[in-house]
Amino acid sequence: MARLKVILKYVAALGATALFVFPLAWMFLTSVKPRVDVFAKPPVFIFTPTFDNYSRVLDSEFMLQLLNSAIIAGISTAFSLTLGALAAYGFSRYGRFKRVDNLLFWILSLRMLPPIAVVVPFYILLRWAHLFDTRFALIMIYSIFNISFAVWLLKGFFDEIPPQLEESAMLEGHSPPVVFLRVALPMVRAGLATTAAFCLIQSLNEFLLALLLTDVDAVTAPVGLANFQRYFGLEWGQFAAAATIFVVPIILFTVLVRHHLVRGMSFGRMG
Amino acid sequence: MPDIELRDLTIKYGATAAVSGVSLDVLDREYCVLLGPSGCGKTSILRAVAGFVAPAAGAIHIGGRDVTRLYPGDRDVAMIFQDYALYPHMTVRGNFAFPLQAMKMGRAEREQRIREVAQLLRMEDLLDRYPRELSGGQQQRVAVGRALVRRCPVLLLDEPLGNLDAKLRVETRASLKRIQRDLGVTAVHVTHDQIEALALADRIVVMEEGEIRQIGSPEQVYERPDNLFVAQFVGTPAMNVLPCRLTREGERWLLAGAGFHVHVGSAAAGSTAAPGCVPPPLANYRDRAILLGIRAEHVRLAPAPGPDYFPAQVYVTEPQGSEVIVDMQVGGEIVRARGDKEEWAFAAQGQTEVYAAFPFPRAHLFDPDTHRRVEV
Amino acid sequence: MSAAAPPSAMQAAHQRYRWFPYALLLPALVVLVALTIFPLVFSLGVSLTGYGLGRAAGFVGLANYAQFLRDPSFWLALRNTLVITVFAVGIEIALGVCLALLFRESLPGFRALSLFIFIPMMLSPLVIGFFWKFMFDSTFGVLAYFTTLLTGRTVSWLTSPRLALAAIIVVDTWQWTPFAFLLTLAGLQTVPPQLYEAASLERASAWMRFRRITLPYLRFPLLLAVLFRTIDTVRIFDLVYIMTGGGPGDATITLSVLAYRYGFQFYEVGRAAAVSWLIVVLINLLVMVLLSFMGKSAAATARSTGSGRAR
Amino acid sequence: MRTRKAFFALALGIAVVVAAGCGRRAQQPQAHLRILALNWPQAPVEQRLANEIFTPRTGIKVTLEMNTYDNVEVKMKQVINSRSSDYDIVHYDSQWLGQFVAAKGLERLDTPDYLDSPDAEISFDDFMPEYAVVMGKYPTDASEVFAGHFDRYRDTPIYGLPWATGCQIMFYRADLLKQAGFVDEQGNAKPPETWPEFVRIAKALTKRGVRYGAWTHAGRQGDYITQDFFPIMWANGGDLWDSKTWRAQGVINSPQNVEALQFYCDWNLKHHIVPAESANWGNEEVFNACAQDQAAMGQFWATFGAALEDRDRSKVVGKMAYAVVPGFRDAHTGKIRRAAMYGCQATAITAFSKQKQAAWAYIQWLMSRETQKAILDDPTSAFVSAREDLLEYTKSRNPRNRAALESSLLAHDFWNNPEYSKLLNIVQRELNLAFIGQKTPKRALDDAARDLQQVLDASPFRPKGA
Repeated sequence: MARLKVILKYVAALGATALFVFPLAWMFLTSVKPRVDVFAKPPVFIFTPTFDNYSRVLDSEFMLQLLNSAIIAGISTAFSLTLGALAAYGFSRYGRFKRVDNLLFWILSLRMLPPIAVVVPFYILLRWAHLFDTRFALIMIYSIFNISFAVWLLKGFFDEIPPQLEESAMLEGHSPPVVFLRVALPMVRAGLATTAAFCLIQSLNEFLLALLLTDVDAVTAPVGLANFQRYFGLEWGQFAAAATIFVVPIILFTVLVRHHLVRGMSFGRMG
Repeated sequence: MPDIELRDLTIKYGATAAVSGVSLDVLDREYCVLLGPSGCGKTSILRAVAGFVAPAAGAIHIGGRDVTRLYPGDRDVAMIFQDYALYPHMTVRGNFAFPLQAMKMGRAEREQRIREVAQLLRMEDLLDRYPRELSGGQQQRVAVGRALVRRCPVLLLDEPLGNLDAKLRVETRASLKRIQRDLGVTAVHVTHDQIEALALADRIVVMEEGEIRQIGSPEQVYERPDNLFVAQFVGTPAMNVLPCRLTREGERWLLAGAGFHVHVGSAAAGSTAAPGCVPPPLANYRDRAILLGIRAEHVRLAPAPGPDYFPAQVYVTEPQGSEVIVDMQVGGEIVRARGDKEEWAFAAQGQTEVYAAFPFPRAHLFDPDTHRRVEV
Repeated sequence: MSAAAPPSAMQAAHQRYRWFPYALLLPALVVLVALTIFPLVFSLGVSLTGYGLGRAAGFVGLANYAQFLRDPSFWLALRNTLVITVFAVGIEIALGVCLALLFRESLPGFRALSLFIFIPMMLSPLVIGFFWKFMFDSTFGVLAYFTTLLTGRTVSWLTSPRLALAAIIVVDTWQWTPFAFLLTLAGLQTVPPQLYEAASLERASAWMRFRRITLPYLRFPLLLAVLFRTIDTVRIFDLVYIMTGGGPGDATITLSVLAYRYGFQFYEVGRAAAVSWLIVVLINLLVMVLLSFMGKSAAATARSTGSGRAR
Repeated sequence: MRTRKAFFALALGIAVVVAAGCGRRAQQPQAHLRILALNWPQAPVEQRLANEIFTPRTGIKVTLEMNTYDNVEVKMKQVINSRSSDYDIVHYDSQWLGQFVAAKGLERLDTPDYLDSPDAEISFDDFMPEYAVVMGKYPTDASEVFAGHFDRYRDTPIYGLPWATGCQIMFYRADLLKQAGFVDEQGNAKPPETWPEFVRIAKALTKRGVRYGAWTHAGRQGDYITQDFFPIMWANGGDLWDSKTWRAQGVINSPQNVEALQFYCDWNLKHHIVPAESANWGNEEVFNACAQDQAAMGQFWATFGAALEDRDRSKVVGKMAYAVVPGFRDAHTGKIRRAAMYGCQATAITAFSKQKQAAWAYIQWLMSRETQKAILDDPTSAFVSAREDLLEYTKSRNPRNRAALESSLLAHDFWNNPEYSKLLNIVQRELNLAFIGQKTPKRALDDAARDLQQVLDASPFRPKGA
């Protein structure tokens, strides 16, 4: 009976995983299919794999766009995490006033802005400031969304730290900044990893703003992916190969921080 | 001189006052215990001394220095927290070193200090462990060590034994006291456990509802409680309190309640007071209601009637090692008595009809309105 | 402890470090204000004008907003947006909880499997949109191929008004169930195991165990999932734009697609800004409702876990 | 104290990052033309030729920034709206012209600086007027132009020159038609001459689960369904509006248009000769349907024929044949009336360019006989030149080009006034709904007429006399 239950659980788990993985597997298969087989009907599962698509993508400007994405997402995440952690700590420790609550809501509401609402003014602003098509511009703009997200997520983590730890450190003669850096911050490592993961994912995948606020130098990977739409249609093989190349680092990062990710999301409330 | 002086201290959280107008002097090298039920304001006082809450009014002086508005780190005070507040991301060594780093102490000296503390607490071999790898008792010792490592003249303890099991608590209690005495620090200890308070304190401050109810040595607090609250809060089981009236019966004064009576100056207790003499404060209560308090260990039991003994129905008996606690009904009230198991074997063996007596010299009398002690 | 939570030690007024809270809050606030003040003022201002490509930018007051409130496609977009949000977020949460309950078992291999499930939310919606559109296509798509094999009929996912909306919900669910899954899995770790032991002694049914023990611990992470998923789903754009372009007809048009249409196809910047602000208002309303729930449940969780985290 | 300094250092660091980022973008080297280009197959060829010939000859660097059709439209509007000088040359589709001219985004070319200069190496008359007038001059009335009245626009301002030339032509699988017995006297496959014939053949070619007899792109996105329906509508004698009076009501929902739409929707709803999913199809899906042997014939852009001959992409190499699109036979005259969908893009100088003379030099080079011929010579370009003096050469390149150039005489186009995108959006929505059977053709066209008329009436661009 117990054995049957375990088997059933495996079946359910494998089934669920298959549902989530199948489209990804299909994407990968597409990336190694000969072009003419991509749309074959019935779908082709057995074929001689080709890595032409990968070599073509590796030689293309997509790699530069990938680099742009990495730089933009990386710096924006680091920057947002720094400011976000400071502010989240501030809101957590000093945020017991109604007015501060409103401030916090205002910060959240920045994340609610549809990109369409701000893209035209940003376009005008960036032109005026000669920042159009720079990585710096995208870094700053993504930081709006990332800071807002980081403040909200990290505040939850800081709220969970037992106050005695900080009190103890203060009593021992450490100033509040040291208490923050050496006691509070190390305690929310899981939170920082989680927040970083989500900020990275979001900044790497943003499309509309990147499309409209760049043209050559700062083009990011999602825009590059969209540019695999050629006259005759999407270059599915290269598109899939590029998407695979694009997502692998994110997956690796997630594998690295997976422990933090699960724990992180529980706001440090683990036993 | 690291004496601590609180003057008219008031602490408010929002509109509610947690502490109102408390004044207290803790003497140099004294072990002072703040005792009271939860919510009585004792922790707030400790936190104010540490600098974690700003008092709404009043002042705090430590060693003659006004520290009321000082940053906690500038007060030269150490503290042991109930949950120990160990830094989970640092080893034991790191936990010890962290306070010293704030003192900008040289590396060699720091190591020296850490070694000393580790020796004192017999935990040299635990220095490289993380707190989560330690048992509860070991964690508590780390907390003590971290508080001592800075050699502050003032040590604050917030329920430091609350998370330990009973056996460990007794052991640790003793070592705390020893360390305090050896190092000559002034200690302020907060607890709701009166046994802990009685065991440790040079002086106990009993608090209730943000105010001090009594300050005194453990003996004073136990034997001469100033008021009904202190009387009932200190001691286990809690003091029996029974309403009665003071009447005069011929030559003798009598405290008579439902189902019991006590002769003032009753010889049953071997009193030296002559019959017919009543101290003046008590005399004021003639023919008035008064509250009689008697600790369980002072209640006498006998298998058969005797002078000043009255009948009681045994309800339940709880053997406690060599002693036994007997719950019985006297009049309409439950009275608990504690005595030697052998001596009271009759009660433990199922006899429900017994005879009890409250020896007058052991009785505490309280005003039913003010709950203040009536001196005998 | 008194009824009012005591303030944190950080907050006790210490003259020496009075600058510290400002040092914490100001950098983020200054950066956010500096970055958003112009775009916000501009887009609010422009939403009150007829500004557009080759059009005079006269002040029109609230006419742009009024125009949308009269426009049936706005109401259709609002309805679709809400339908997608309610169903997608609802299914994501339900599925996420089910998966998390399954994967909490520490059977060998489950950890590795759960990592695979996290992957969809890391992909760009652009990639997902293209791939699912391709898979749904009844002529070439592998998904349609299998549905045909199974049902014997051709299912036109993206060209029937109902199914197209469902298809979008399916894809959004596929991408974001992992998010709810992750949060729930994390939330489950916070449930003290002794509670289950106690419950098994009391012979509580599985459902009762879930309702009485597990759910209270999941309320906070789930509300967080709902909060962020709602914010993002109300703004849903890439998926719809790529998969159906709002079609068939306007059957899958959402508020963001409508805003895009006005902003970049008609290039009527004023009207696009007005729709965008209506989206902001809608999200704000939803979030305020959610936060008021969250405030209550956070307090409830604090009480039930009894860890005194009510700071 | 130390930590306090550290915090200020952090603040300073942030300030420095911000300040550094604000530094101006490095100045472009002199004379570097940037072109906002469509990613048509001819664009890479053009880039190559520019690098090989134009830049060495003039020292002017050229970058074609190739974007998808949708993105070019969005970016163009963005550029013109913000009067950006980022791009010197832009490509535009004929329908956008009105919008861009109204926004004063394009440089007028019939001026002494450009075409009217005595030094001009090219002339507007070098190009076939069937293509050049609608895409280059504004304002024009498409119905007059396609009726051949080019002379009426002799003095109309010129904004662009033909960059890409194309028409929807009839693609058909010669092998399948032959197999099914649709042959002429010589035994060659005989493509349908009329639309009813098209349906008849398609029904014969449709094999459940194997292949559809026809295809169509009836998608809601872009202008797909409109592209495929309008030629049928025009061939049936209808029109989409009256360009003189700005009236759509009573025109687009005329009885013959309702009839035409019913005819078109029946492909999907009654005859099932096209996949139901084609209601969400665009060029890509139609191309794949052809290339994967999933559908046998239909209207399509001539350019796509090039890729069908590429074994890497296509399973029907050598099997596809091309003709002009079918029409309807007039009951009285017995003559077949046909209409073809016009699809041409022009190249223009932006009004905000800071290097207009360099841009003009480039356009003259690009439009020259020599360069156009060079592009034609590269088979990957799938190019059809609009130059009159290359007409025979272009036709001789391949049968697609021939069909395209013959179709250009039958071409019709959309509105090109500034309200184009709104008008298109309405028509797309209603046609799409009719195609999937959500609305009857009558109702769809009535609703379209009502909404179109609303837009037209409210338009600030409506001519006074209309």
